[in-house]
Amino acid sequence: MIGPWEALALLLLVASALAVVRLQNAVHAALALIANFLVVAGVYVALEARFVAMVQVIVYAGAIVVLFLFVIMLLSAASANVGPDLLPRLPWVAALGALGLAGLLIFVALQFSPPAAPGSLGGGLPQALGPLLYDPEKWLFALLAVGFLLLVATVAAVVLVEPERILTATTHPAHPKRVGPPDLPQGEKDGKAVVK
Amino acid sequence: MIHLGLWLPLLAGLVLLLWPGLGRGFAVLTSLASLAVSLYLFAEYPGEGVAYASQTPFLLEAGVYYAVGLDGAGLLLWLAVNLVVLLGVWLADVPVRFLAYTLMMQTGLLGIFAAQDLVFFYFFFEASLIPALLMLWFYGGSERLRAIYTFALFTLVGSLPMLAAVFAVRFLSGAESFLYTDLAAKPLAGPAATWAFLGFLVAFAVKTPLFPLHAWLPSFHQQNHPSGLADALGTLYKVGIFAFFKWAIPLVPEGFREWQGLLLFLAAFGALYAAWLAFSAPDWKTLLAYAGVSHMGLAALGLFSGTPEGAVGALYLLGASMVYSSAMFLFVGRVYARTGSLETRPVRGLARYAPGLYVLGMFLLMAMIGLPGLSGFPGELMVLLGAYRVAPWLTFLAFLSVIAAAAYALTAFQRLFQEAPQAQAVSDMDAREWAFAGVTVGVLLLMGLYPRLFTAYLEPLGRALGALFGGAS
Amino acid sequence: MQETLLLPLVVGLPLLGFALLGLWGRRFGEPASGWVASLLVLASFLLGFYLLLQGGARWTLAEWLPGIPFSLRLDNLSGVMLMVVTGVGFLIHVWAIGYMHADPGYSRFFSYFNLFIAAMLLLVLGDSLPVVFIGWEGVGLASYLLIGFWYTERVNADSARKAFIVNRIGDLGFLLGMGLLWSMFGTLSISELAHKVEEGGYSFASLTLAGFFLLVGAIGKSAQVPLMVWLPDAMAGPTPVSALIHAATMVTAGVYLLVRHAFLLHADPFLSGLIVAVGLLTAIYGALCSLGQWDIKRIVAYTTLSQLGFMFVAVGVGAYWVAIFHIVTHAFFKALMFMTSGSVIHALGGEQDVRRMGGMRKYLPVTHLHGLVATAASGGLIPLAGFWSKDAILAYSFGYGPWLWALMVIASVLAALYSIRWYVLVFWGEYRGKEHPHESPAVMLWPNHILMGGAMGVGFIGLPYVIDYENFLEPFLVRAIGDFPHEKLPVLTEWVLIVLSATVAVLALLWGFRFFQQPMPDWYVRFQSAALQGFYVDAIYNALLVNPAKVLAGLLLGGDRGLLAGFGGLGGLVGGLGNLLARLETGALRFYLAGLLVALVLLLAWGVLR
Amino acid sequence: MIWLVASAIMFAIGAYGVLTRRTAILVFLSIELMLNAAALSLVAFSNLTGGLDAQVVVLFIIAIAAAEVAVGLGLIVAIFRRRETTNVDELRQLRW
Repeated sequence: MIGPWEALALLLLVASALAVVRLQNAVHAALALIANFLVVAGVYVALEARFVAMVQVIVYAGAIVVLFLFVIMLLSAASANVGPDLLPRLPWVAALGALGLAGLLIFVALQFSPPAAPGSLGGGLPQALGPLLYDPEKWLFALLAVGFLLLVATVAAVVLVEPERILTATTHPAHPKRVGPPDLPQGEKDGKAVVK
Repeated sequence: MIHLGLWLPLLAGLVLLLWPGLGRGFAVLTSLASLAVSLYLFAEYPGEGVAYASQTPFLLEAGVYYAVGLDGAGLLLWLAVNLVVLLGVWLADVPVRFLAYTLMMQTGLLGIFAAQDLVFFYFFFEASLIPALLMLWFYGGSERLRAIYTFALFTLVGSLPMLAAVFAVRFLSGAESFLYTDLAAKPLAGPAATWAFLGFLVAFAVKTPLFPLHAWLPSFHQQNHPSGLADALGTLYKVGIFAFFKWAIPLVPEGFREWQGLLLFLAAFGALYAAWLAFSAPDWKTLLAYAGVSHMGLAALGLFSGTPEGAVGALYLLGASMVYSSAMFLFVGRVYARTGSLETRPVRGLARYAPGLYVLGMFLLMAMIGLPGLSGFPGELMVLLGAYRVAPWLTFLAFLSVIAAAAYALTAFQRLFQEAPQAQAVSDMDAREWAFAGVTVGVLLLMGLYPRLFTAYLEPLGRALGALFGGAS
Repeated sequence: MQETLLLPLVVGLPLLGFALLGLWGRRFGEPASGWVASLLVLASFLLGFYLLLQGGARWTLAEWLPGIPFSLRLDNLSGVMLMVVTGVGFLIHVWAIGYMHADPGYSRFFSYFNLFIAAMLLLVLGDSLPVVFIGWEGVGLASYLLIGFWYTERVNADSARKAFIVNRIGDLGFLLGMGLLWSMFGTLSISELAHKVEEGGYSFASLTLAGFFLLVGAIGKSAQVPLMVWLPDAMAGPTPVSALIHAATMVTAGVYLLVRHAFLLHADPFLSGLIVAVGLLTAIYGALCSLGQWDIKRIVAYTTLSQLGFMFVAVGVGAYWVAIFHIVTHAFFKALMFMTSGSVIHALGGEQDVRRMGGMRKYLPVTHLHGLVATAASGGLIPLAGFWSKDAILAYSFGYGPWLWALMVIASVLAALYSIRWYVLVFWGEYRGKEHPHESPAVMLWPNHILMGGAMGVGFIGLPYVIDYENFLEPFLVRAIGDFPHEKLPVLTEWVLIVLSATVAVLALLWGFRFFQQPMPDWYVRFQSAALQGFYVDAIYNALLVNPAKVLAGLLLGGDRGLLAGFGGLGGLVGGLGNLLARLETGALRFYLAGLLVALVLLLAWGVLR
Repeated sequence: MIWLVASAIMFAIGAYGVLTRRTAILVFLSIELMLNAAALSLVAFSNLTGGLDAQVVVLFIIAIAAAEVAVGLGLIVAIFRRRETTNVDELRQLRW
């Protein structure tokens, strides 16, 4: 029941996943993740989820991991294991735990018995997903919420990285111009503490 | 009228907090008014049963009523509380805010004795803690933090089992409501009774205070304001005997019988233990704290004997000790104002300079050690008569404390007043203190020489308790 | 016996004096406050006498405490005591007006004195045990206040405290006795108790125990062995106090209590034996100690102890009226002896050591006369008062057992010796001090004259039956105590005993008179040094009881703090557990995540394998 | 069915990565792997049961992952600026 293509995909999936967690160069690991995502996208196609596959390629492989790469470069954090290792025995625990987890999950998965007559997926095309996604009875509000979430995330990312500029930009011009370290409250700087 | 008497102090306390400018005069006036109210209630009391009863549904669904009323014991203790608060407010040199707390606590204490609904009793029982803690917090000594912890922990740890017991006696017995009459009509039985009583026991033993749960008391008194006002209120807050008598025993008589032997032993042992130990107390407040533990041990012995005489004696001793112990605390507060220290060790020989103070101290001390003719004795005697019928050996053990009492009291008294003066000259009593002394001594003598005035109202209660236990006359 | 409000007034008059002098004593000043106090006692005496002539009186306040009335009863027994207390009390009050002259606490003294009289009257008149107990502890309080009258001296304050505490041991016995009697009979009224005891229907052992408890009380108050240690120290108080409280009245309260409860004791051989033993021991112990003292007041104090022992023996052998008889005669001659000592002390400006006295018969002739009579009466010289009461005790002892009689004769020989020793050391020989002695003022002499008359004549109210003169006292008292019949000794035996005891006393007095004027032989000096210390009883008590008790108190205090720490330990346990758990909070992200993973695996495994 | 197994293996490998990697970025990378494994299982289920809702959820997963990465990387950059490190073993101030 396992065809050759499927076996290949499985092999690729596991190999690339292992590469993600084991490669010492962070850039290589990110690239391995891209590979993994692409394989997954292929699997999606095979599983009649074509729209999802496309989004997977564009957003995940294309956008997200590239963002990762970008940050790795920005922080010059290509080498993976720098700095102290406080928990040297943890890999063993992790390996055992992962093995146990995998075993258990596989055990559960194998017990799953699919219904005899599965419904039609319509190839997972946008035509099939669209009505579900925009149906107010079904997922519409979740969609809107996710949109809002993305917006907030964008703002948050900017604020996190550049808090001072944001403060300066959004302060009403009537206020005196901020100087000095940003984390001091306003009153203290102008008041008695400075006089001393 | 009873509502007025109950809530007036709280109201006055709040007013005083908002307008501290009203000062001591205002506090004294309201205390006088409270005392007048309770005297009126005393005069009008029909002689038996719960008088001035009033009940309004509060949480009808849960069976909670705002129900108040006074029986003989409640009346006696109302008088004691109002008198002591008046004396304290009159005498103690404390900030106005302190007086406000005092008045607020007064309402809590009065509520404890007047509540006829178990939930409201619980409310007042706990609410009184707040002003006590505030006084300790704002006006306590340098190590007050520990004292506060100890006090609050003992009290609160006691309260939670009690809360469980409160619910147990209502819901496990199938009573209609939390009203005393409903609860007493259906005493809790079975194994639940043992545990419910234990719940009450822990809370009330802390407040009796019963050995070994008295351990919070010495540091509480040591750290409180030297004026003694907070100590006096703390003394009034020792409502354990009353609570056992009014609530725990009638509501869970079966549970009480389970624990009776142990309780008798603890009471008797504690009485002797504390009295003995008081002998080496390093300061007057510690001494008085242990003396209080000892007296309450005696009272508890009487009550736990389950005899009418014992119960009457216990309540009488409780009321009397509220007055004399509180007065004693206020008295040593005045001594402190003169000498700046309360240690027992150095010889001060104050009698030569302050003979008035000496005489007052003598009266208080003698009342405290149960000299016949003063207020401590009738209660002790009745306790003895009741307890001896039930547990002669334990009674012997407990009453060894009368010897120890003479030893600790007279020894400390001798150092403070007698022998050659080794301290600077101090002034004798001023007019304010003379008034205090007059009233106090008058009450001590009245309670000692004509106990009938109060025991007449306690007797029916004692008989009812005796009847609960198979009614030996 | 009539109900009358005059009876509480008998108690109330001295009490009024206490209140008046206590509050406004300084306004009265000296000597007015002394006279006020004395006259109030006299009024009390007269009123009591009047009521006694009316055939007694009672007064009851039905419900004083639940089931306990406040009742007073004046019957023949309490009447005799009342006469002694107020009569002798009045004389000593008057005497004190002179003795306390110029003391800064003059009015305070008389206020306490009146308090004592009031409490003592309550003790005597009370018909309900709690009322008696009020008086019982009241006299203890008065005694405490008066022993420590000059409280700025540490010794005095200590002695006062000691007296009170030791008395409290006895009081505990009294209290427990009340508890037991209440649980047996459900009443504490003495007259009702007497009826109920007659009716029977109780456990005899309990009755013995009740009697024992009361005996403990009596032992404490009357300073019998083993609770006698407070009485010699009580001499720290002013001399009138010693005369009134620690000789004539208060210390006899224990005897009175036992006589009052004769109905409990008379049928109980165990208790009787115990009382006899206690009394005999005390009589001999007191006598021996007295022979070794140098302080004039301690000499007399120990003689009191010895005489109280005689009274206990009388109670023990069942001669209740004799015990009261001896109380009466003793009150006279012992008060006289104390006040004579007081006069001497007064004359010498406060000197109390007999080694710096002597020869007083030349300087103080009147006081010497008083002393002579007191000595003779105390030594049992026929026909003075002391002889008749002591002889009666001896006679009854013979009825109890000739061996007891023999021992009592020894005790009375010792009594004669200590009396004459006191007399010789004070009044004979050469004056060994420096002060210039002066005779006392009239206000101190007249009470002594009267007491002297009493010490000589009061014995004739209770002559033995063999003498053909009406015994007034016995039938009078028996009406109140109850008649507990004794076999009367044969006339011949009685006469022989009388002659023997009279002869022995005279011989002892004569021998002592010569012996104590000579220098002391060695054996006597050795004996004296032990007797001076009261045969080390105090030291033994301190080592065995008092000090361990004090140390234990300190240990308990530490233990109590430990108790709190123990409760703190409970809290610490929780805190410790918290600390232990807090160590899991390493802050290391991967550590937490590992926990998460392990937990996830475990949960899954549980879900899968369940 | 085979893809469910694949998903399980990927998830476990991702978990292993999360625990063993010490650089915050790589931890994050491993988390992405786990997310993907979850998405894969959803798609597999969708195929097995023939329901499209699971695919919609995968779309949401992807969207939320994008948001999460934006914030997460922003955090990492901010932390790096202040602390000069992204080693999670050194970042342990959140403790008692």
